[in-house]
Amino acid sequence: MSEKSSDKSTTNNDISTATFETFETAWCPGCGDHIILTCLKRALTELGKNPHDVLIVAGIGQAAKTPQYISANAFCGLHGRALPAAVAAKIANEDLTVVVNSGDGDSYGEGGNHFIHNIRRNVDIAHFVHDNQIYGLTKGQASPTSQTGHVTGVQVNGNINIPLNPMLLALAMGAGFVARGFTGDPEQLVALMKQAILFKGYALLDILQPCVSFNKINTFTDYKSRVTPLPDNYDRSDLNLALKTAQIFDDKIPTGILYSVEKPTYHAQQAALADGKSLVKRPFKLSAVKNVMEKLV
Amino acid sequence: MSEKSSDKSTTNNDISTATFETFETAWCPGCGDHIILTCLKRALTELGKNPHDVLIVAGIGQAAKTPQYISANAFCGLHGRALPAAVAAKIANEDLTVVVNSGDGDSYGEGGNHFIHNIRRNVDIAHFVHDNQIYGLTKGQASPTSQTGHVTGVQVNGNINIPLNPMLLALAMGAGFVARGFTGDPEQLVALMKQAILFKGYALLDILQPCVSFNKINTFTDYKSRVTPLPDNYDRSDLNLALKTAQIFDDKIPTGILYSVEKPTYHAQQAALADGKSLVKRPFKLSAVKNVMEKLV
Amino acid sequence: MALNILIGGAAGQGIDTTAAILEQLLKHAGYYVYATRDFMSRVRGGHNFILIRFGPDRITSHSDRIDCLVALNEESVQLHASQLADKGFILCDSSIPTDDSRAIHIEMTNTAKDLGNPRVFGSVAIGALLRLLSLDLVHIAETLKRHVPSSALDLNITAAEQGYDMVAPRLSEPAGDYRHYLTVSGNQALALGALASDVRFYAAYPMSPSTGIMEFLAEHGKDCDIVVEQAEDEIAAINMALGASFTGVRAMTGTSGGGFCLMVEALGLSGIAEIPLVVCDVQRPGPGTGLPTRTEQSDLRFVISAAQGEFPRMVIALRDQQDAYEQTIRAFRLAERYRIPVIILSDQYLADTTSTVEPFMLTKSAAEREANDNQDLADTTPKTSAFDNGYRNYQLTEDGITPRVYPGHPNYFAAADSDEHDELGHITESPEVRHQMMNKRMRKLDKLKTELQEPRLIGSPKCKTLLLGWGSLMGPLEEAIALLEKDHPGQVSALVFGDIFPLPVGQLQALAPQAKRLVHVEQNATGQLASLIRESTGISCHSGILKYDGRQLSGEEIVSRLKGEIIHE
Amino acid sequence: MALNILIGGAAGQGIDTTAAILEQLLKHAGYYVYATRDFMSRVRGGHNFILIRFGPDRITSHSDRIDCLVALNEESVQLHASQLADKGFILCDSSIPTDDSRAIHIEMTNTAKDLGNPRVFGSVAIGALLRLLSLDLVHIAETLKRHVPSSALDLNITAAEQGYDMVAPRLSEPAGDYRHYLTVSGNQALALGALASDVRFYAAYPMSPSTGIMEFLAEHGKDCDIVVEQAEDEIAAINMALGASFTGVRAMTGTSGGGFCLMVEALGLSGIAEIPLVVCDVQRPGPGTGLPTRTEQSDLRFVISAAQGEFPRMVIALRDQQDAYEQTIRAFRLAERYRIPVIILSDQYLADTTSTVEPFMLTKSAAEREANDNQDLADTTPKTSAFDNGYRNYQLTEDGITPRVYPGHPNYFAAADSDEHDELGHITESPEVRHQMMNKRMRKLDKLKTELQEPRLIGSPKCKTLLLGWGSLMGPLEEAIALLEKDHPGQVSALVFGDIFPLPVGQLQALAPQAKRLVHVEQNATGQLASLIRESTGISCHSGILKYDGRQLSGEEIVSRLKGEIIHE
Ligand SMILES: Cc1ncc(C[n+]2csc(CCOP(=O)(O)OP(=O)(O)O)c2C)c(N)n1
Ligand SMILES: Cc1ncc(C[n+]2csc(CCOP(=O)(O)OP(=O)(O)O)c2C)c(N)n1
Ligand code: SF4
Ligand code: SF4
Ligand SMILES: [Mg+2]
Ligand SMILES: [Mg+2]
Repeated sequence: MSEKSSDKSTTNNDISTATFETFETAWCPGCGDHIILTCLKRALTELGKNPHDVLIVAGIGQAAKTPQYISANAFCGLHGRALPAAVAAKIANEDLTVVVNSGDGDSYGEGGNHFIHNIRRNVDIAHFVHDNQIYGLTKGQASPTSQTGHVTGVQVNGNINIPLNPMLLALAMGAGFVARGFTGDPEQLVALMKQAILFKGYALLDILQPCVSFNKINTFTDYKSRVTPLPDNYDRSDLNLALKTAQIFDDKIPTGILYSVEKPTYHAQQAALADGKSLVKRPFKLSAVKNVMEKLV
Repeated sequence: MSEKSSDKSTTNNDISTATFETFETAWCPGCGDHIILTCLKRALTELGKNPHDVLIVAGIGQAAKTPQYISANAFCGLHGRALPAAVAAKIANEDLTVVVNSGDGDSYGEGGNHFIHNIRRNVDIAHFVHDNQIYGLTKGQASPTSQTGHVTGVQVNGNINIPLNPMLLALAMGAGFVARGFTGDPEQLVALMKQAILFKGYALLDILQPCVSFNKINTFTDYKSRVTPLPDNYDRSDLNLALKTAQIFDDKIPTGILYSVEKPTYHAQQAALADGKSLVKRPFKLSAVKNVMEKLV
Repeated sequence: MALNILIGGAAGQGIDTTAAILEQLLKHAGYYVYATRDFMSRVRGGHNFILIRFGPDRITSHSDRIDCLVALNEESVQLHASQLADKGFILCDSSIPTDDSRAIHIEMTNTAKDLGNPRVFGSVAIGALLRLLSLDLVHIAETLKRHVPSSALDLNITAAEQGYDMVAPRLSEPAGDYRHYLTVSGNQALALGALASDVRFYAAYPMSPSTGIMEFLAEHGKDCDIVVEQAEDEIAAINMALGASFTGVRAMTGTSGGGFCLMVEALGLSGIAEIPLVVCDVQRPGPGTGLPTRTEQSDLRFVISAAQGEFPRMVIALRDQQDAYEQTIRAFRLAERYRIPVIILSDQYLADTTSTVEPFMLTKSAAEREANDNQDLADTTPKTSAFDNGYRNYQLTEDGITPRVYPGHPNYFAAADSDEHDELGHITESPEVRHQMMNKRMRKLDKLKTELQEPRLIGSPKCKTLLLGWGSLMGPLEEAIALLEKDHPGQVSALVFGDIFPLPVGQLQALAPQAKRLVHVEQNATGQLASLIRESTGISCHSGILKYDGRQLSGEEIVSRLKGEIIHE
Repeated sequence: MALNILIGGAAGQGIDTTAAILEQLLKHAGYYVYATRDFMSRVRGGHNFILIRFGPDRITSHSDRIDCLVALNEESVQLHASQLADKGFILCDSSIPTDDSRAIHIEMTNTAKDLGNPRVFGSVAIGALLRLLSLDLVHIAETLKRHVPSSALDLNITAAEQGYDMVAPRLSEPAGDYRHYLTVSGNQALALGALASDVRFYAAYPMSPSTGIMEFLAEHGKDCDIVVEQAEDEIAAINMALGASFTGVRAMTGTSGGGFCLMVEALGLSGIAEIPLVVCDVQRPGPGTGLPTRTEQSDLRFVISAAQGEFPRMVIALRDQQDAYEQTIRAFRLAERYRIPVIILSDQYLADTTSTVEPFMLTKSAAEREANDNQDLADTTPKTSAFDNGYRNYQLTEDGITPRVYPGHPNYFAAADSDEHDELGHITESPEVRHQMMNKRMRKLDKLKTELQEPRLIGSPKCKTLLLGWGSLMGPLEEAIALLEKDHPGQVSALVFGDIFPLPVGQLQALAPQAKRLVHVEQNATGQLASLIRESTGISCHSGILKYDGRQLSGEEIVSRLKGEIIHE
């Protein structure tokens, strides 16, 4: 796939997917994470991004190893804590393209509080959740999105928690861009990634990603039979339609952009960022600090 | 109010609001917390609860001082951490009536992750959020529910975060009971508290509570002019209606029960609790442990 | 004497199951078996191995010298052939290219394929290995039954039999009499201790290498009446444990260092609210995510002083599987007796090492409640109000210990408060009450100190060199002392701490003055035990043997480093 | 000499504003002013007070003996009248019933009512107090302007004038020359230090007594180009600070002990990922929620060993407002130079105490970057791939310090990794690389130790009794030594630590042997400095003066406890 996509490159920046290089991964053969990585490289390439201006941020988990496998700036932080680091990096240097790649456990479980509150901040980053409905790296416990009844080594009698619905949750928190993809449809996935990155504001892309080792229920075949792309005439600006669509997760799973409406971003509203220049590039303002001190006389 | 309600007591348990006693509080005169405390005592009294079987759990904040001011079992834990302690107490002793009283910052800010995930557990507790749209105890910074533009000592240019909508969020997480009250309507509030406590499963009651010291925008008068009780014929079982109603928070603020549909509770589904006897009251099963050990030979 | 098998392969090749079956077969043959695991933090690929030592006598350490290398892939041969002892051999599939003369190539893969299930190749290896070790196939069926799905049982037995016929006996080792002992890992022994203590609630968030505790308890949750709850994060886990404990059940949480970080604030809640709590930290190398599946002893100073402010706590380091069981029971007792948090420090080495252990003592007494923990308090003081009815949750007592009641008591209210409070549990700002409450809480340490357990002395008290260690290094130190006995009889001994905070100093202060050299042996970079000893006693070690690459010191490695770095000095 | 005013009242009565106005008026009159706050954790009611000491010379401690008691309610008279010095007086409203002969009743409330605004009663008191202190009203207008809304300015001036006319002069104190000095609290001085260091990002979650730092920075955010972000919790706050710091801006977070607990894991991330970080812990009494608005020095051992695993860090305790400014600047420098977390330990006493301070040195140099922090690295090694292009984020260097680049660099990639990693930042499981990386990180401490600042010695090096203290007790210790000079000249000195981890031991080891008595003076129950000293040097203190009721020791109290408990021994 990476070979093909480099031909597609529409930029004049001399950037190809190869620019983002391929590293040996530690993922299982057949894992959906491989597809996501490939699609990520394609999306960045097709958008003409210079790898040096791209920052991939992750927490800890299988999905969270993504930054290790791509030639770009990389921040592999703590389990559950990708978002705070990512939004702050973007706040400090808005010239970066900031993408978070992390797992469902990382993003919605340990990191749940950051998930809901960073939607509220609406910092212009893209958040790609590799949603395998399981904790992969720790060998198969239920994640927040695991389906009811899923039996694991901890949920020995089946998961009894109401599964977290990332689409509905993001909409309820006021997210401007809410989408779902599937590793079984890489063309759609690349398109979704590009739109999420281009979206001005926080963009959530939840990606159904089969875990071949620990999720024997939500397999590639299972997803394939349920996944239904949203129709072309779907109205992405209708919140109530989105709230209804988001509730569907049974024999049908809608994929595509459920909702997309831009709202004022963090950068547009934060007074200290008003002049539009990246914080990291501004000179020190000695005189302003002097003024502050003089007020204390 | 506490005098009146004791007359109303419908129980034969010899319990009156006075049973729950009155302590000197450290709250500001005029604070909505006083009303909530009074209503809580009335609700418990009218439900005929024996104070010794009631456990009030809180985090830290002004609202979270509630357990200090009522004769009942009290757990004043850490800021943001009321829910985990409360649900575990209920899991261990289902004979207790467990009520969480805490602030909007405590419940939705520091405690946000517990909020979303405990909805998923559906343990049978009532959660009363004293929502003053501000951090009271720390002297007036924006809380997750603070309105856009609210100027405070930290949000010096006005709050720029999208306000958290507790009703919408709880519905998105699958909560079975989602309601809003207001200290300006104590009769309704008592009724809502009683229904929340009686509801089998996790019940959220968000209470608009004016903070006279630090929230000069969302005052009693402001709320009074906006609050609109839901009509009698409102269909509490319609999730899409609830999702629509929950979006309303402007010149009108709907109060009452936005949604109420029982779902299987934690206790009904947790295999170890299947026999219905409180964990804390069960005898030790030496033979079962012996069996476990013998399997390792 | 003992033989040492190394089974090596990639993650996902099933070496864990193969090893578990072998361990059981060896124990059934009467051997003492000690198996350590060296795993990477990945699910497929990479290189993992398990070392299984067995023999007629007790074994307490792994060893890097191996007798049988069972190589499930080529890499295992390359990496481990050099560790082979003189008479050792390599057992591997015929497809693995190696010109090592010690290699015994057999048709594992093809046999399995011919049998119709490629996954039974491990059983072929097991069968062959048994023959090479001069053992029989008597227990093969009952053992395989416990590890493979019943549909695949017959096939696996056939595979083992075919493997058995492929080779001839090579080594033989006298057996012991351990048939009826347990095979138990540190995590399992700890979980068993919790079960024996009548734990009713365990909340945790998955984290290597502690997850095994949660999984073991969950497996038996329904039968033993424990709720095992997977929390949304570690903060929830510990606050849940406190909420449950507050109601009167015994409750516990477990994690590794990174998760423990998130529990720190609630540790203080346990301290000030005086809610009994048992927390287990199964250490792995830090800082940060570090090396998730490897071992280290570097959280000691952290857990001793974790949380703002000051409150009494106890830290017990587990030294082996036996200790894991007994000290967990003791942890529950002491947490309840003193109404304090007790931290159990384990580590990946102990957690994942399975050992042959005499069946644990299991009596009702471990589940019995402490004296201060009762619902039948005498109504001694007059009732002044519904709240102040004579019972005081934080009554100032001479030893600092206040009897507890639980919610639901017909006469009294239970109260817990994280703010400073008076005897009733009400918030106070009084300097006098604050002072008294601090003193009351800290006073508990005075009594606790009287029941500390002194470290275990291995070897003679009249040694020249005294090694100081703690926790899971006990086994390797024991082997080291035994090895040193040969060349240097009576010269080197070891003192190994289990109770580590507060530090019991009696034995140390008695032995230290006459030893010429004090050498601390630790799995960390800064010598945390040594600094704690200096802080507590003023005694300084002369040198240290430190290892912090994620791998445990073996008895042999301790000896060679002692000779290389210390004794020649 | 100095005079001491106590303004007491309930929360919500505006004593904070009244005090702020008075402090400024006194400084404008040339006095040195030192004001400490004693507040309850509530918004209305209860009892709060502020002590304002002023005089012609430097003042470094509060004192409990007062000269003027300004009582805004009856309770203040009851609680504080006994502290009055001989010639002292009580200024209160005529409605307050007291038969204390020292009471000066004036019509505060009624005057304010008559003026049409009951809230100006504080200005009546201010006016009266100025007269009682033999001062004039010259600066009243400009001062009030800074504290009251412009619409109420005239009314307040009139109120002050009327108050002024109600009384006659009673006390008088010579003035100094401090007119052009700053009035600054510990929190403000720290925040100013951060501004001078070119901090660009501050994330925090509100928590007493640290919130003032965030509020001060937020106030000036737009002008000084700092983003101040209120995080959803402390975990977010510190991870945000790390994310921002990673991009190359200077970043900081601040909290108190309870919030610090939640930051512990990310402290380790700073350590292993080598991302510079400044964290401030403004201590308050624990454990748990403890006493939220009061003071203590009980987080020392905690912050020194917080987080799993081992990594280099530095802890600096702030001793006064001057220190708060300078050491914050130094913290940013050292964090960047060594790519480590630097923890600033403050406490409520220092944070909330305002003092007269010489205007701080403010130059461009504090904002300049460290040498290792540059974007123009020579491309020394050959580029082997896009990722390995000669620059290595974690290159093994002799002193352990690796130059940093930021994301956006045209040739290199910036990488941060919480797993153990190789020089490029890629995950590794190699024992050798792990060992090297641990050594590289820990090696930074060797160089760091060479630039530690020795503790400040107050008094003669040839003393009999050497007091050992740290942090905000410096001021009270300074006053204590001055007081002791009178009766015991040259006998008692104090050594006060600012740099506290790693502990600079040179001065201590030089002075300790000749002192007869070593007495540690600390605001905690367990003697944390004493234990750290013993751990680091083997030196034991003979006794200690400890206070842990949430109130700071004054110079006078240190003297009396020294005489009572120690010297008579
Ligand atoms: C504080 C903390 N708690 C727990 C862990 C252990 N841990 C690592 S990854 C992980 C879950 C991974 O699940 P997910 O985020 O869904 O990623 P996946 O592996 O499925 O891609 C956990 C629990 C940790 N590293 N840190
Ligand atoms: C870990 C931690 N962080 C911060 C605080 C400080 N704190 C105490 S209460 C509070 C906010 C209270 O706001 P809310 O929950 O809305 O309650 P209110 O006072 O408004 O009733 C904060 C931030 C704390 N006690 N613990
Ligand atoms: S365990 Fe699952 S998620 Fe992890 S690499 Fe393997 S297949 Fe992918
Ligand atoms: S500060 Fe606000 S919330 Fe707190 S007691 Fe006063 S009015 Fe109530
Ligand atoms: Mg996952
Ligand atoms: Mg609030």
